[in-house]
Amino acid sequence: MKIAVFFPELIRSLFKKTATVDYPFKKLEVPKGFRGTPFLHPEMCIVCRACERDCPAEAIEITSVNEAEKKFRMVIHNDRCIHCAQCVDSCPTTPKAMGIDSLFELADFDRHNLKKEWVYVRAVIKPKAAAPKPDAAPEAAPKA
Amino acid sequence: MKFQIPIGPQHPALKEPISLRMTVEGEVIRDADIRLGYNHRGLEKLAEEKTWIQNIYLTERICGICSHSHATCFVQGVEKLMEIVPPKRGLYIRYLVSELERVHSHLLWLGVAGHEAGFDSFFMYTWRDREIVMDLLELISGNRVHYAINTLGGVRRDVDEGQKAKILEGIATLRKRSEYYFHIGANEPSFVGRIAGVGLLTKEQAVSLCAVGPTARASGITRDVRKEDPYAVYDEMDFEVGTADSCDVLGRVVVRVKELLESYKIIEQILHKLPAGDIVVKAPRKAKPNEVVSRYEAPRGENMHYIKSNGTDKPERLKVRAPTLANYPATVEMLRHGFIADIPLIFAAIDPCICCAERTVSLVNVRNGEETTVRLSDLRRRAIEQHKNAPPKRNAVWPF
Amino acid sequence: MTDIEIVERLKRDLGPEALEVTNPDRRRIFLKVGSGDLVAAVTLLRDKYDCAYLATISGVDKGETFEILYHFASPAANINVRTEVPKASPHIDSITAVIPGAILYERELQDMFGLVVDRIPDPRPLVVPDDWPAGNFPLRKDWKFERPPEIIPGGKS
Amino acid sequence: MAVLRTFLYLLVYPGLLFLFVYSTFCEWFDRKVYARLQNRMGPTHTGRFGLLQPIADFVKLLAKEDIVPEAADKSLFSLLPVFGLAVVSTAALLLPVWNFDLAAPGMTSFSGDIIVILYLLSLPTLILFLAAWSSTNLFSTIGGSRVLTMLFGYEVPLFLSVLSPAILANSWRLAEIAAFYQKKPLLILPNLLGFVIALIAVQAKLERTPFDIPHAETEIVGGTFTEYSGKKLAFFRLMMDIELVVASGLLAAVFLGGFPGGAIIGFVHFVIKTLFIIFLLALLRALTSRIRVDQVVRLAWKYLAPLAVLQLLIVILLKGFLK
Repeated sequence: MKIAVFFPELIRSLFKKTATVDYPFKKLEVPKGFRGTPFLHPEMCIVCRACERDCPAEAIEITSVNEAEKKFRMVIHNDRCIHCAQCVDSCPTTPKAMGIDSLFELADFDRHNLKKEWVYVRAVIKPKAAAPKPDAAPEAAPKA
Repeated sequence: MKFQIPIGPQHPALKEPISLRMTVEGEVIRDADIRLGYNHRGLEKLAEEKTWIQNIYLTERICGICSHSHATCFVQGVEKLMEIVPPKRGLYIRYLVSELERVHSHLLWLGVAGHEAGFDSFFMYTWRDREIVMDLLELISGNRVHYAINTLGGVRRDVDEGQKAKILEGIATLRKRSEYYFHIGANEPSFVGRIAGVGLLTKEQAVSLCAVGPTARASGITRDVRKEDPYAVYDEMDFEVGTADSCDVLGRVVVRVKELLESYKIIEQILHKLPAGDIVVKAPRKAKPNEVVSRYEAPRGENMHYIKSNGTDKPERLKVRAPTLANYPATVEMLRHGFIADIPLIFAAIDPCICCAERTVSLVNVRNGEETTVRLSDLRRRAIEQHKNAPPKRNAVWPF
Repeated sequence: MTDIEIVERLKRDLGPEALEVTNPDRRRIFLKVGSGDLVAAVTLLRDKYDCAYLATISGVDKGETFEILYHFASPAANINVRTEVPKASPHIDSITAVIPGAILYERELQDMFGLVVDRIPDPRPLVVPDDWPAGNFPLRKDWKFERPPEIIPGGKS
Repeated sequence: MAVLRTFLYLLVYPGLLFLFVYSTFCEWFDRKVYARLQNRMGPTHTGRFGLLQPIADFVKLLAKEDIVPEAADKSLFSLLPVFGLAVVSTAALLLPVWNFDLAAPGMTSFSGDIIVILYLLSLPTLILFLAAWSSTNLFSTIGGSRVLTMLFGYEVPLFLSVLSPAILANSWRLAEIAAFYQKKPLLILPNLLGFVIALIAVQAKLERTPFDIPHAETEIVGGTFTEYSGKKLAFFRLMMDIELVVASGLLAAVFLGGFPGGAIIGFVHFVIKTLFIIFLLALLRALTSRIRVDQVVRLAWKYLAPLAVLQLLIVILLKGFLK
């Protein structure tokens, strides 16, 4: 047992640069691959609804605007989004229609402002990786 | 003269709501009672309505600190149910994250222990260095808290060479710092005086009250699921189970620092042995009717998930046992005959994660976003009205 | 002790009381006993199989019956004792006399499934709120929670 | 002229105005040093370098709702913060900064003022106890009993260690003690042990870590201050700040040779010496963890009090030797 074991470290840090950052005035960089806000490349979306089905927070909503023109509307509720990026993983197109950027300062006074909306015509690109999965896919049966 | 003091559900020492009723006599605690249920989110019921994929993220949100633990425990079980075997590289990355999480959790705990003892410098320094491991986790997974790196059949993100080098560098710094904290924690007289001999839990009590994790290991029980029931990669790793037999809070500090050092060892081994190959295999959407018990050594002790499937894409039953719940009976025993001043330390020594331990009832409508604007004057008027009707509390129990 | 040895020993020790012993996975043993033999089986496990550590108790609603699983862990294996009680008279004996640490799990079981744990030392509700309506047991399959419609000011979309 | 001087003394320096400004500055200094020792920033944005932060906190607290509990003794509960503020401000007037004549004792500097200032510094503790007791909250009550328990621990070592330089200087008057050590600065050295003891005791008196037991937030919420809010809490906090200034001023006057050189140079002395002591107190705060109340009493009677007696013995022997 010694007295004042912390002393040298305390005195040393008195002359060191602070470890904390003056946050709103100085910002730290987020690493590449940070999971921020999800967004849509509307020209790629084939409306397979995989993201809507897999979203754990039910934050993605796809509705049909005009059946004849194949016009759809996607709403991402960022107030509910849990930033897991499962929608990006589930997206079957290549390149992916769903993306995620590194925005993280989302706070707002109104939940309305956190909604993002895209109205677009369904793309007809053939997905390379996998066919768009219908809801009860036959290939989803467990391997025997 | 005995009187009861309420610790919680709102109390500065508790970061989450739980109610501890202490019957004290002067400064000495005579009896303690625990009341749970302030933080229920109905996860077990909710899990029955979500698909396997969605449940990964749901279980991840059981806890904010050991988020990876619950998700991994769940995923391990579901992979067995679906009869898929994740590729080696995927497993290595998954348990790399899980060891990094243990490091982050234990550093956090060291800081909390310091804060509860009023040792704020220790708190600031440990949390400063915890940032290193948080940044590493952010680098690997893209998020600081909910890593979401697990998926059925492997992991979602690969680790490249640059990240590997950064992790090794960070671990080297952390090892040095942890040794320094061990030095501080074992030598600062005011701190040691607060934690040595406090919160005694004998080995017999620990066994009979089913204590888990560092709490049990500090009482001399070598129970670590990683050694006892080695899952996934742990039978290929060389590490020891840190124990102490002082049975007090100091012992729990020692066990956690030992575990930190062992975790650094495991992380280095994982990175050096990291095999090449895929990180994920494709998982089916449904699982055959079966049941599985999945065990996982979380930073706080053993996690156990009992998962039962019924052939659909949703679980029939998901039972989550978080380590904190298992430690509550032991905590009551430890609190007895302590001082009021020891309450936060003893309670913090089990590293309580209350939201882990409480997850069952689906009652709280978090989603019921019924928002009405109440003007301050209305609020005031309402408060005054309520106050008028309330019986006067003049005859409240006066303790002395 | 390997899994097969444990299974054999359990069959030998318990005799006809062991209704079913299975070993579906490495280190996972499921043992089924009648609800009346539970305490005896648990005592045996504690004394002879080093299973003083009860990990948790899970309940499963199987329609007509409740299935209750006591998950024990010993250094050798994870032994799960399964028993069933009919929904009509959901009574089970408390094992707190054998394993004191089971108290919280038994109280949780009472709250969640409406099981009656006989001879439990502390039967107060554990997790449900004080004003929880009687007769509501959330983890029963017939208990449905109506999620109130979500009201976001201005509507959902 | 004398009347004007007295008014200046009472209201400007070292009276209320100076005390308010300087005590908030000292709080800022304490917080900043504490933060820098922990590798943090401390107050940064209110005013230059966050200098106005304590004043901003004070003003904010003044604007907050002021709640008096139903069960509390209302008049006592409301009166105590003001009373405490008055007591410590009075104690500040006894510090020998200026407006004293070594030859002729006056209102602000007289023989025995060291005892009076120590007595006035003991009163806040009792006020805190009464405040805790009158708020009838359980946590406050526990905090109040801890205040008193601690008082029995640290008061004796503090008195013994502060009186030993007085014995060496052969005076019970602060100004004379200070003048004595100004003449013979080497004699400060034998009092070093007493200085350390007094520092620890002052830390306990000010209820700062490791002695923040009466309002240990992780144990008993706010302790003595649990029920206080708004203006009353603001006054209590100001009281603690002024007590910090007065206590460090007292230590500076007794152990570090006082504040020579009249109003202006004396002012510089005052600032440098008190800031030095506050720095030491902040360092002590950063170095240790909170201890238990039984440990405080044990520490005080097992180590501090015997050491203070030893210090007295040294001083008495030295005095005989010097003669």
